[in-house]
Amino acid sequence: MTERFMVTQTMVTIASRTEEAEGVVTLRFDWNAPASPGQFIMVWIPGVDEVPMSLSYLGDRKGITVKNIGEATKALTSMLVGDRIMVRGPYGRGYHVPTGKILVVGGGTGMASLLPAMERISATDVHTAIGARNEKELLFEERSKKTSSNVRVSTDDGSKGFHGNAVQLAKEMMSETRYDMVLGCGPEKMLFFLHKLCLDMGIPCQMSLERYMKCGGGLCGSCAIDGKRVCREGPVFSGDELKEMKEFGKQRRDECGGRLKL
Amino acid sequence: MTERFMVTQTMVTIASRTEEAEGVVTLRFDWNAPASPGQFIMVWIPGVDEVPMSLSYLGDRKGITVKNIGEATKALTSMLVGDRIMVRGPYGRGYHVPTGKILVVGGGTGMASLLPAMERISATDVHTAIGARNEKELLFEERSKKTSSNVRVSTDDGSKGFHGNAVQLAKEMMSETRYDMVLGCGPEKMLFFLHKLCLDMGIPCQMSLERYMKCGGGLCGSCAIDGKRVCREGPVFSGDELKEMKEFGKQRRDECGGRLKL
Amino acid sequence: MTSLKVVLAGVEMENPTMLASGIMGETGGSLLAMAKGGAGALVTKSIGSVPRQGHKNPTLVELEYGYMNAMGLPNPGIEAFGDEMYEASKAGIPIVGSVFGSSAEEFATLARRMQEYGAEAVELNLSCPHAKGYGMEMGVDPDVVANIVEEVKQAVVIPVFAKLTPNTHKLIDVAKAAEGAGVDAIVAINTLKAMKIDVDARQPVLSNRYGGLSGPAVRGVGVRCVYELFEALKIPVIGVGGIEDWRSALEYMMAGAVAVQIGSGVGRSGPQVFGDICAGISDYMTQNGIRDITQLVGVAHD
Amino acid sequence: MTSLKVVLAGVEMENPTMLASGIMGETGGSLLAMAKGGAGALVTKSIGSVPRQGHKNPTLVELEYGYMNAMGLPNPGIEAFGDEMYEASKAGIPIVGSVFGSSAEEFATLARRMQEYGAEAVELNLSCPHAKGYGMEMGVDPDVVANIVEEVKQAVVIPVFAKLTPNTHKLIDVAKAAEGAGVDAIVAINTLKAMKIDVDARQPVLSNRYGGLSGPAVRGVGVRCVYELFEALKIPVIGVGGIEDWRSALEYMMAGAVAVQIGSGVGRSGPQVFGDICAGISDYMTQNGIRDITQLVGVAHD
Ligand SMILES: Cc1cc2nc3c(=O)[nH]c(=O)nc-3n(C[C@H](O)[C@H](O)[C@H](O)COP(=O)(O)OP(=O)(O)OC[C@H]3O[C@@H](n4cnc5c(N)ncnc54)[C@H](O)[C@@H]3O)c2cc1C
Ligand SMILES: Cc1cc2nc3c(=O)[nH]c(=O)nc-3n(C[C@H](O)[C@H](O)[C@H](O)COP(=O)(O)OP(=O)(O)OC[C@H]3O[C@@H](n4cnc5c(N)ncnc54)[C@H](O)[C@@H]3O)c2cc1C
Ligand SMILES: Cc1cc2nc3c(=O)[nH]c(=O)nc-3n(C[C@H](O)[C@H](O)[C@H](O)COP(=O)(O)O)c2cc1C
Ligand SMILES: Cc1cc2nc3c(=O)[nH]c(=O)nc-3n(C[C@H](O)[C@H](O)[C@H](O)COP(=O)(O)O)c2cc1C
Ligand code: FES
Ligand code: FES
Repeated sequence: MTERFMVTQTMVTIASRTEEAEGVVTLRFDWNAPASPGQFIMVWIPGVDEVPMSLSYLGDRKGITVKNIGEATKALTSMLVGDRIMVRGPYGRGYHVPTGKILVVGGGTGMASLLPAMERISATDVHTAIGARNEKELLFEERSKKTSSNVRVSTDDGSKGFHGNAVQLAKEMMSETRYDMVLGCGPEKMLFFLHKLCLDMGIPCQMSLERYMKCGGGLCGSCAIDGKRVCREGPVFSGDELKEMKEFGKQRRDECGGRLKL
Repeated sequence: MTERFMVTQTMVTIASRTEEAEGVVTLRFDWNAPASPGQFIMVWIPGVDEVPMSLSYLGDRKGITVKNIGEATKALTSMLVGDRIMVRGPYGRGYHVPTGKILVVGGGTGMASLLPAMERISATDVHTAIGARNEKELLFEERSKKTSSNVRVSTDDGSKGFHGNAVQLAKEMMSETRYDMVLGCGPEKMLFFLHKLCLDMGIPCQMSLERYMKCGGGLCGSCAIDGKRVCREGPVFSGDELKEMKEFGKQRRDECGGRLKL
Repeated sequence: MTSLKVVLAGVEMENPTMLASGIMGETGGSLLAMAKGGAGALVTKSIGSVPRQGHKNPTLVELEYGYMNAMGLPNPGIEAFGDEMYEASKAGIPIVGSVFGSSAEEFATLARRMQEYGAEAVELNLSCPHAKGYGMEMGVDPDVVANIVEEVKQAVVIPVFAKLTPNTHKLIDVAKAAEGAGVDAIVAINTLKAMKIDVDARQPVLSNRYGGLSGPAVRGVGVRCVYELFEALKIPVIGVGGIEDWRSALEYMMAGAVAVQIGSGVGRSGPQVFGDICAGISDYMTQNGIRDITQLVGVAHD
Repeated sequence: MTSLKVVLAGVEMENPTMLASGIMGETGGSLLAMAKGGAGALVTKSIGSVPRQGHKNPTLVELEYGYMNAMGLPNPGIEAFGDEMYEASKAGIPIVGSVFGSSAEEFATLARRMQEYGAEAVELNLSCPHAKGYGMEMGVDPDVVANIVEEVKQAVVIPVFAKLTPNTHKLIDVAKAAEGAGVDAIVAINTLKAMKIDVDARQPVLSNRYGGLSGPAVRGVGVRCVYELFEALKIPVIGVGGIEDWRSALEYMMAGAVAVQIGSGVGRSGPQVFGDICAGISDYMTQNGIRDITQLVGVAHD
């Protein structure tokens, strides 16, 4: 009858805390829920808020990588080993882990959702383009190198690597190598141009989107993009699916369900 | 958490009807619920009543063997092929199917619950004593012969076989053969004396009891005997368990829970 | 050939399954997706006069046998909702505009706007158990409900449905008051007022503390309410609460529902739940020699 | 060392788990078996003035997430019940006599008999949803409830508990009326009025048509009621509804229950459910450095 397992809030204890970059912290915790790359969880900090977070580590010791941008993420990035959070999930449809020559493009905390996918890809050649505003905000360069034969970095201010954005870097890499698939996660404007690029070059792609999420469980519709639930049919969509979306790259919704220009 | 599967009313269609003896009819129907020998089901005849019935056939084409003694059993014994009944279950703890030399003692419709146990016993020697008031009410003699090397019959009026009751017959058989286990099902007075006999002879036994059942599902307590639920901890109890029961053979309960002398 | 067509207070539907209010009903795109899933009609999220964020997260608890939610009636407001109605209308099936307000006048104004937007009926949410000053707080008082219904009936020409709460022993009194005031159909049930406490966090999970229970857990309560309403009323009843397969849909229809709404079932089984239910009902009808689904409405009454 | 002891309106219990009324509470032997399972106290089946068969079968529907029952208050009558009380008293733990009646006088007479039989408290069933003329029909009216409580309080010296129905929006009004009339504790909740229709039989399954929903399905409603009662009352609250493990027991206690009752859990998990719950609570307390269970009562309130 039901299409998936029931998920309920579970308490987990922070087992490790790593500062990945300025304002970005990875929290690891033991939790043996089955999960696949690209899935996310709802993280409840009692008394504060509950927010969606991609799983940046799978396996029994899972992890999330949080960028401090507001109240909930501030609380999370301030957590110490031994602190407790409540999680539910994992939710959503993640990456269809591809084979062949792969280009992974991550902007901001986007790498958090991409790394588990990279680490599941076996016997293929993976290249990676990581975008950041500046060197200090650069994320997961070292971890990427473990699964990627070619890791390149772009910064908006040129403080490290390629001077420009991740899509420009990806374009350069795509002109050098013929990839079978591009995986992307990051700000939607970046994904929008990356998707365009992949369409132009005729390369299949998958992108992970973000929308305001209330229930996280496929019920309320607050995360809808063109009638698709980002929390259920997404967060990862194929290039073909994205092509059909009028709202992709153009519009999101506020907490009331009102339309916002991107 | 829960100690068993949830069971809910299911509609089944009568696939065959056999008159076994005067006023006793076997109804077979296709129903693939897992069941073990000695378990019973609750049979609902919409608009009439819901009553407990032992399964006289296991496997995918199950069966019940009903003796017409009142409203519900009259409706059941009048059913024809194609008619529908609602069943739920199977419920209860049946026979612990034994090995060795076994004596099976059935009185009245008691054989209905015993036959599936006999048919599960492999590579052992089974003897059977069937008691009936008279020849016309004699049940399952032929079917017993398929699994039993020695089938004997008693009738109260001497119209067939041993003249006397099933316990007297059993006593005779037990004096001839040393059994490892006695299985019994029938009127409680018969079981009471059979149990006594087994105790006296030092032979382990199992007996299937009947009590007024409302819920059938281990909840209401209407079927309680000395605090044990006949529908859950029973209907089959071991000789040792029966020994501890003050009410066995002495007292049952009416629909109100009031005490009745047996 | 079996026919699943029903006419609900004048609203013609290809089949008796409707999307329940509050589930995937906030955007035009979502409503279209539900139509694609096979729904016979769509009820929008309950819309108020102004934009509303609803309660803070957590707003949902998932249970084995349903959900507990305290969304708090988030909605973009009636003004902005016109765009969504316009998009949803492309589905080509009836759209029912659900509205909530704190006075009869507010309900009437909202209903008129929904009519302007092309809604084929309006549903009055008199039953939300977790938004202060709205819903259930008014929906347990027969006089208040009668007054709201009267005002709304004067304001619109489309049929008016009243959605009632089961969290009262006065369900029948309230429904009769609504019927007396001219309402065209009763929708039952909304969620049961409930709470989940997490024993590790030692506090209620929902930020609003109180929420509404839905899904299979409440099915028996909903069926009972529909059965009682069918006996007490002359107007049609729409059943909702824990429907997620053809059996549970038929259970409601046999209790007396002319149509059924599905909310939690969309979350548990996906948008194709509507089509699946219709296929199952069709099979049942074929096997039982029933041509017209309306023959089954209320058959569980002697 | 952790202590699970609680004192409930003067009744001392080794642990806070109690057998709920109507489950294995009709015979002395059954009550003893529940004591052996580890219960801290036992509530009897609700007993009336005369023997009563209850409704005809079917009286039970099993659900994945609970039960629906319409037993119809079968009981051997107060006269015959003396023998059962005598036997049950051998358990050495408090026995609470549950009674139902159709007038304040009847309740008072029954309560006095229970006191004579050695009950350490009496529980008034003001909440059965499926027996005509009893229970819930009276239990939604604050005046009626206050009147019954007053009469009973005059008739007995043992503590008096009032068991209330959640099938009303007036729960708090009724509870306050009972408190005002001197009741010693409130028990919540009884079952939710519900119905199951079988689509093959095309009729309600329960012979009484209406029944009461219990088990995990109703847990959220029960927790909410206890939470509300804890905020509104000064007297202790006893929680019941869908408890079947230590987590659900603690959920009720954190909501404000001083003790909990278990009904459906006995059917779903067996009589050892009491002992299992106590063991789980003890572990939780040890892990969280809590010595005395009463420290956890009501902690979910800010
Ligand atoms: C599927 C998914 C995966 C995500 N993965 C990560 C991740 O791995 N690492 C990471 O740092 N961030 C991730 N985010 C974003 C993260 O959820 C927001 O940064 C966080 O919710 C901000 O909350 P706040 O209270 O700190 O900020 P606020 O000040 O409350 O809000 C700032 C902005 O954050 C966003 N936001 C707030 N609440 C929500 C919500 N409930 N749902 C979605 N967005 C919200 C909104 O855009 C809002 O304007 C993910 C979001 C989604 C939808
Ligand atoms: C575990 C168990 C297994 C049984 N197996 C069989 C079987 O295989 N074949 C068979 O013919 N009979 C069996 N019975 C007995 C059968 O349930 C009764 O004969 C039947 O309920 C009588 O119903 P009635 O309406 O025809 O008679 P009624 O006139 O209603 O009652 C006659 C007598 O039947 C008994 N009875 C009635 N209702 C119930 C009930 N709900 N629970 C228990 N006893 C009841 C009572 O002793 C009553 O006095 C079994 C009973 C139990 C408890
Ligand atoms: C997440 C969620 C949001 C809801 N929002 C509304 C709403 O805005 N208006 C309304 O009338 N009912 C609302 N409801 C109630 C449903 O429409 C429905 O009455 C209830 O959930 C029972 O049906 P179900 O079991 O099919 O979900 C909501 C229910 C859920 C689960
Ligand atoms: C079979 C059954 C019989 C019941 N009989 C009574 C009763 O006689 N008196 C009473 O006050 N409550 C009765 N109840 C209600 C329970 O005591 C309890 O309030 C309710 O079932 C919720 O708890 P649970 O989910 O643990 O079962 C009965 C419940 C069931 C399931
Ligand atoms: S957040 Fe995706 S449907 Fe609710
Ligand atoms: S019939 Fe055995 S407990 Fe109800």
